[in-house]
Amino acid sequence: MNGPATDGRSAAASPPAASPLRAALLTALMAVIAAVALILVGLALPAWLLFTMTKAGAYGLVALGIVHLMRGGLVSFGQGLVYCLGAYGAGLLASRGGVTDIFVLLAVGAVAGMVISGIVAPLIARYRGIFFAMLTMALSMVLYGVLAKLTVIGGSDGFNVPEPTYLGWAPDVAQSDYALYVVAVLLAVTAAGLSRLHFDSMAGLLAQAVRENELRVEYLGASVFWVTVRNFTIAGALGGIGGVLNGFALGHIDPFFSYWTTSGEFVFIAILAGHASVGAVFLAALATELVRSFANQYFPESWQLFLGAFLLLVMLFLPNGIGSLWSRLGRRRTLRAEGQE
Amino acid sequence: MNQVLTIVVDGLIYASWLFIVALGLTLIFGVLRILNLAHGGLYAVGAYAAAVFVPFFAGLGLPAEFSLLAMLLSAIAVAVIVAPLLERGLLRLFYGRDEVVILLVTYAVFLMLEDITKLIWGVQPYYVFEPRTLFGNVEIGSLFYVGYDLLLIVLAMICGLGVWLWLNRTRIGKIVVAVIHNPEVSAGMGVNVARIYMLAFGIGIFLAALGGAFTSPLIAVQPGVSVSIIVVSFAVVIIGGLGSIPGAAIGAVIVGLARSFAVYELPEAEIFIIYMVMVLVLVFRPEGLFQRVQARKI
Amino acid sequence: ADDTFKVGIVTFLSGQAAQSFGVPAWNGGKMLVEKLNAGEVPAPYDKKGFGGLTIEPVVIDEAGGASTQVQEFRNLAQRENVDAVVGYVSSGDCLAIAPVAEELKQFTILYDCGTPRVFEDGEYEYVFRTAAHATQDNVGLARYLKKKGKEVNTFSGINQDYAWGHDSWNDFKAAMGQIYPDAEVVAELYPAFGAGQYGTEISALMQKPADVVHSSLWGGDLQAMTLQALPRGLYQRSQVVYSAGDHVMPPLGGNMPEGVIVGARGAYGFMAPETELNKWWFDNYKQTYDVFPVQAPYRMAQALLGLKAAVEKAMEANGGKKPTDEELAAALKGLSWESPGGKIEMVLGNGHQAIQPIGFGTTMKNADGEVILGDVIRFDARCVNPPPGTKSVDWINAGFPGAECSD
Amino acid sequence: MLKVSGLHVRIGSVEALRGLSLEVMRGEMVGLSGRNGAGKTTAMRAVMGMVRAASGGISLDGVDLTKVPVHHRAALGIGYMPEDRGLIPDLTVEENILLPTWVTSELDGEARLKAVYAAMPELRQMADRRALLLSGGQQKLVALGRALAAGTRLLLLDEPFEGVAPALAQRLSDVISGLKSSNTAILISQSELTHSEVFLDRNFVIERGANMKVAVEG
Amino acid sequence: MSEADEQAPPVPAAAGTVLEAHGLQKRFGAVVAASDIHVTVPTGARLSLIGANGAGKTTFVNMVTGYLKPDAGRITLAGRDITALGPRQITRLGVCRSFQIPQLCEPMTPLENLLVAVGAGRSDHGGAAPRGLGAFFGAARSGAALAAAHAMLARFELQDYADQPVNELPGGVRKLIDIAMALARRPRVLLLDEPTSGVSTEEKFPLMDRVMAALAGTDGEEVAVLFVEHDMDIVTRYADRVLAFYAGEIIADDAPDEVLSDPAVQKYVTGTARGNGNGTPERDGGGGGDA
Ligand SMILES: Nc1ncnc2c1ncn2[C@@H]1O[C@H](COP(=O)(O)OP(=O)(O)OP(=O)(O)O)[C@@H](O)[C@H]1O
Ligand SMILES: Nc1ncnc2c1ncn2[C@@H]1O[C@H](COP(=O)(O)OP(=O)(O)OP(=O)(O)O)[C@@H](O)[C@H]1O
Ligand SMILES: [Mg+2]
Ligand SMILES: [Mg+2]
Repeated sequence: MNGPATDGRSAAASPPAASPLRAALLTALMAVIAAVALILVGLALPAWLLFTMTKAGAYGLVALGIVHLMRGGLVSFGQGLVYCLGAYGAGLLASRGGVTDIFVLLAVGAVAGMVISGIVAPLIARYRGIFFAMLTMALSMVLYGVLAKLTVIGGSDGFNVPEPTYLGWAPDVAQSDYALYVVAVLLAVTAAGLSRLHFDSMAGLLAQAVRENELRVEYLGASVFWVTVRNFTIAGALGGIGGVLNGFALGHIDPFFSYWTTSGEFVFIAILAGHASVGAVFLAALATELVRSFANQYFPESWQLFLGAFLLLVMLFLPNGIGSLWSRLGRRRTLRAEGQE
Repeated sequence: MNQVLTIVVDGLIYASWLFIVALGLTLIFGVLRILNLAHGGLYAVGAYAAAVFVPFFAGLGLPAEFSLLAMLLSAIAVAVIVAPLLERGLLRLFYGRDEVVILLVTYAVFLMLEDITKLIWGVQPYYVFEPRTLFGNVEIGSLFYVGYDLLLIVLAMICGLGVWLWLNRTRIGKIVVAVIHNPEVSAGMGVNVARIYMLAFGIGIFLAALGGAFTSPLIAVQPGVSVSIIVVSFAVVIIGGLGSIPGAAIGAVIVGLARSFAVYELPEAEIFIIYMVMVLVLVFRPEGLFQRVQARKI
Repeated sequence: ADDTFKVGIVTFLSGQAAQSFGVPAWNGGKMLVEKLNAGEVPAPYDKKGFGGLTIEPVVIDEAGGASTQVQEFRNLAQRENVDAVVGYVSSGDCLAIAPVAEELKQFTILYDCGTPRVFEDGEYEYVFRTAAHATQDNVGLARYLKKKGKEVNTFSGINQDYAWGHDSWNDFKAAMGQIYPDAEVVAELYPAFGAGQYGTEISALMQKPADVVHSSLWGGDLQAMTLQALPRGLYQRSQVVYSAGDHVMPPLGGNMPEGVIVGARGAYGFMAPETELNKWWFDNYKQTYDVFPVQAPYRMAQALLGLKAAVEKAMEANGGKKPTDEELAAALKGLSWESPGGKIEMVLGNGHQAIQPIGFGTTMKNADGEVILGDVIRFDARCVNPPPGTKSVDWINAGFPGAECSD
Repeated sequence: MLKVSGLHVRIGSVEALRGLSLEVMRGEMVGLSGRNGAGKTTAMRAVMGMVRAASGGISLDGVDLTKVPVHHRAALGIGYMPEDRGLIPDLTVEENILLPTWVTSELDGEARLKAVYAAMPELRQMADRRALLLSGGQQKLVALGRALAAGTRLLLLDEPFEGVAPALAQRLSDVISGLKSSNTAILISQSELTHSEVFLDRNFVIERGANMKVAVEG
Repeated sequence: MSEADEQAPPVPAAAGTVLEAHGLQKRFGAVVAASDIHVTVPTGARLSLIGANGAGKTTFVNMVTGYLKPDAGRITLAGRDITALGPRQITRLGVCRSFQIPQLCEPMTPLENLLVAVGAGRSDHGGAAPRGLGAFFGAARSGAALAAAHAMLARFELQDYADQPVNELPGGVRKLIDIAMALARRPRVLLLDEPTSGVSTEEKFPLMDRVMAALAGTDGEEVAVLFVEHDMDIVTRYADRVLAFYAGEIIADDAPDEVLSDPAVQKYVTGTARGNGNGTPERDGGGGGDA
């Protein structure tokens, strides 16, 4: 098997083997461009949209976690669990412990999400399909029930968290929304870039193989169990970060973070986005928020009708999600390029 | 002793309520592989329909006994009107897509139903009193129970047995089984698969609506009644094993008894006892209590 | 525009709270806004609109949780540039909104939510609550029982399993501890919010009968619980008290059991004082919607009237310009005004939290066979609310120091 | 009687059939052979209506089959044995065989069952066993029986010998050639001809979705 | 007909036994799928498993590869007991298999399937799998793994199909990919479950030739191959030993010619003894199937 790399024919049939480093640099470059563009755009955005985009960033991160799971063939209907735990962990540290540095808090959220996922994952990694979805949902509902009972931390009403600081800098009110927005952009872009690289990596390919045929993967000597655990833990970290981000954007954290409808929203965003593109989750999150918000304002008594119809239409006409819009374009382009060869 | 008796009776009444709805859910999943989140919405529509039919029958001057018939008719009406619309008009477009996508489609339907019922019936509550007065009170232990509530247990048993016999002892049931396993080959053998899907979906919807209709005398029919049932009946179906009728029955009884035990002994834990049971069951029986046999793959 | 005053109104238009709170409140608000704009409200509110400015409401559904509500609040404040926000039934939403309103310097009136935590735990400049918090419901209830000479040796509670239910029950237990120190708790039940089925809870309450059964259930839950408990004889075995249950009377009609003690979180409806203003309000509401106003529209009305008073006071001070958020806040702070439910006084929370009189009654049939509230007793605001600077729980547990009751 | 002309079928991005034409006469046994992926299964599925024809015609005694829904084929007397057997594991062997007759009023269950048992007596012995418990080869036998139950005019057998041990293949081949006396037309697809050479009247060879040649067998 | 020696010279017994099954038993309800199966597989053996349908061939393969646990009996790999291990562990020890129905990662391409095969292993097998951060963030289509995947495709002359989704590929090609994936793991024991069933007559021999050639190219002479087969021409051509299964038992175990001339084998398996029996094995408890 250590023969010569490839003969001419196979090289023509598949994209040229880019060096891993070049791919990484390319992705990083795109990420930097996206980040700079978004940060600059942010300066011109009205405050409400800035906030909505920050929220979309947070939701998108959680949904990106679900995309990680989806690529491994699973969907979690209980990402509220990690989202909520991340938010509570960081929120309590901020409101009780006085730690307000956003980066510390985000790290706490990520670790909280990762740890709980790591603990739970071995328990649930052998489940598949609807059972996995429902079991995660049950776990998040247990957390919801427990938090709603803990009156010392606000019970079902939750608690407020202080404004975050940024490496010692405490922005005034006018700047704070923008500062958090920048953090959200940086997180989103970093997460998206790393996810892209991961999806294209051997581990990512293996996860995809797990989705398509677990039996085969086991018969290749790889562990479906560990792939699942790994994906779930990654999703946990992303969920925890999303929880912290949104919790501090809102300034308020409550057990509703762990309610099944919250988790359902994340799944919705992930499905709307599809798993073709890592950037799509953020767009899907933003689109959902905007549709909901405008529907609520113009049709306060029937916004659910609009939101439902919107979701149906997207699922019907973009079966592979919003992300397929541009990845389809991309594929067409490569096909054309190949045709010219 | 007395306490145990009440726990059991209360648990069974609650279980019956859950079972009727969960039965429809598990049937739809079993045949169409759809976990129908809109089920709760249809439960609500069933309750609203009863709120229309029962007074209408009363208005005709029919005796109160006919209100039971009215409730049955309202469930049938919902199934006949809504099931084809939903199954043929919408869900069909998503067949072959991922389970989760269809789950979300039904969630979107659920959202829409919330507003549609509001547009049709407004937000004011409706009541359906007549049926509950029919059977008087029954003394069990030292407590009075309303006869109608006990009737729910009978109704649940009729529904469960009926659907089970239908699937397992009739020819059409066997045809349904064939469609479950292999829709394409069944069609090749002459089975009108679309009709079987609609039939199963229709019966599932009928059961949801029936649950709603027979619950309407116990509640104020108004926005929000759909939410209470969804998650719990999901839990029941998962505990029992998706697609299994005996499973749904046992799941409902377990959940009913656990909840009623919690009310007496652990009121603080009532809110999550159902999820705890679900987690426990799944840890020991990953596919639920009654798992279906899988055709071998290799 | 300079001649309109844009008010964001946030209340439940879908979900469980729509029927009992959100929609009646908005109905009341809609009617009142129309009348105010037309200048048809009796004095001292007869000036058109708010000080001549036409009121332009923007309504938002409160469903979706605090996270959604913060976003919608920002949209109201930053995208719609409303002049004031009046809203929020859910305590969780109030707690989440208050700091955001403060940060955005958006003048905001919380019109309904019950938790005392907003102003006991926080301090705000731009946030006000024009309704009393829920402590008075349960203190008043215990006082009512005493005043009616009820003998209470045992009592039970059935309350929803979330903050509202727990807070209400804890307040009631504490107040009973003061007023009936020897009474014992028999059963404490916490059905889930929206449970729909209460058979088991009712059995539990019946098996260990108590003299008094307390419930802070509301809306569909309370109606279902009532319907299910009625034929099983709970109302014969125990004196049932609904701390905030007046709003289920119109829908339940003849199915509302007699002899239940009912509160409304204020002196509303049957318990409202007989003033010109109340008569006007009650009659107009009834005429428009064919049902008498329950607590939610009353609270919306007192919020809007308070806002009107504040706007007009601020305009008097600034020479008739449309007031800024700061001017509004300064005007409303410590203000008091007449409302259909009696006098509202912003005395707690450093002038940001209202107190108001509260009434209780017992259900009974009137001559026409309709179920109404009789035996009405109203308590002064200072009889059932802590004095400024004291937390409600501490105040109850200390034996209501400084309470001013009329007899 | 079965007439396929210029049939084109696309599956996803693949053009599985490109202009396939063939004809089967009453009572005739016709083979359909070709390499893997040539389009044999697709041709059968197209006749069954399980894949949509992009263009071209399929007719049975003049009835345009492209317009007939899949489930009406049993009533037209078409019996189909899919490549992967497609038995219903939870039903017994007899129920599997009877399935087409339950849903098609044109088929008399008892008479068909009798005919099937007459052709394949060994099916009677396993009548009460659930299909789940049969081995792959036994399942082939049952699938053939089920196709027979509906196929009074035309039988479509997709690779009846695939994965079947030689002894059983022999038996299957005997059963099929025993049908020759009846009026039923039979179309058999196969990637190897070893078992069927003996009884085929004609054999169509297809390659990449189109006809190559028609070989007339002895 | 040439002897199998052409492809793989018989390995002298002294070369040692790589796989051994002792007294394997397996029942499914009333069905006995394996009763007291004994098999010894020498290093480098070319072993064919034949038998009636439902005789227990796949069950045997499933037990050896850990998919099924025998009710009784023991399986050893180079002396080590692997009876209790699962498919993954057994694969890691160098026992790889292909499937009666190809098990591929469906909408992925052959190249991706093989990349997975190459990358799935720990570095002790397969060699080309990237490690550390590279496995997580380095492009999978690069470096040694890509080269190895392409080499494997080339070995089976599958380069033309490299980038087509496998679900759009013809059955024979899918069989090849399935086998290539098993080979990419560099097995010591290779089990092929009906590699040629459903493959057209003219392609059967080329397919087997490629498999054998792929083994011959490496240190593959050492690899023991067991293949389940219904086509006796393939059996006689490629096997140096044949095991005939019937009703869960091995009724013959010898050189191909010997086995194929055994009357029992002719009666139950190859059907060359015509006229008696109907080919469907009568098994114990055949009547009561319902569980
Ligand atoms: N589900 C599918 N998706 C995509 N392509 C398909 C599908 N099914 C078949 N094809 C393609 O259509 C063509 C014809 O396939 P078909 O199954 O009809 O061949 P066949 O002659 O029956 O082959 P075999 O002998 O392997 O059964 C092949 O190129 C195949 O890859
Ligand atoms: N998972 C299972 N559940 C129930 N029965 C099984 C299972 N696996 C195998 N069997 C039964 O065990 C017997 C042997 O099956 P096996 O698949 O090993 O046969 P085989 O020799 O591979 O046959 P074929 O040549 O048809 O593939 C058959 O009767 C089969 O029905
Ligand atoms: Mg084929
Ligand atoms: Mg086999």
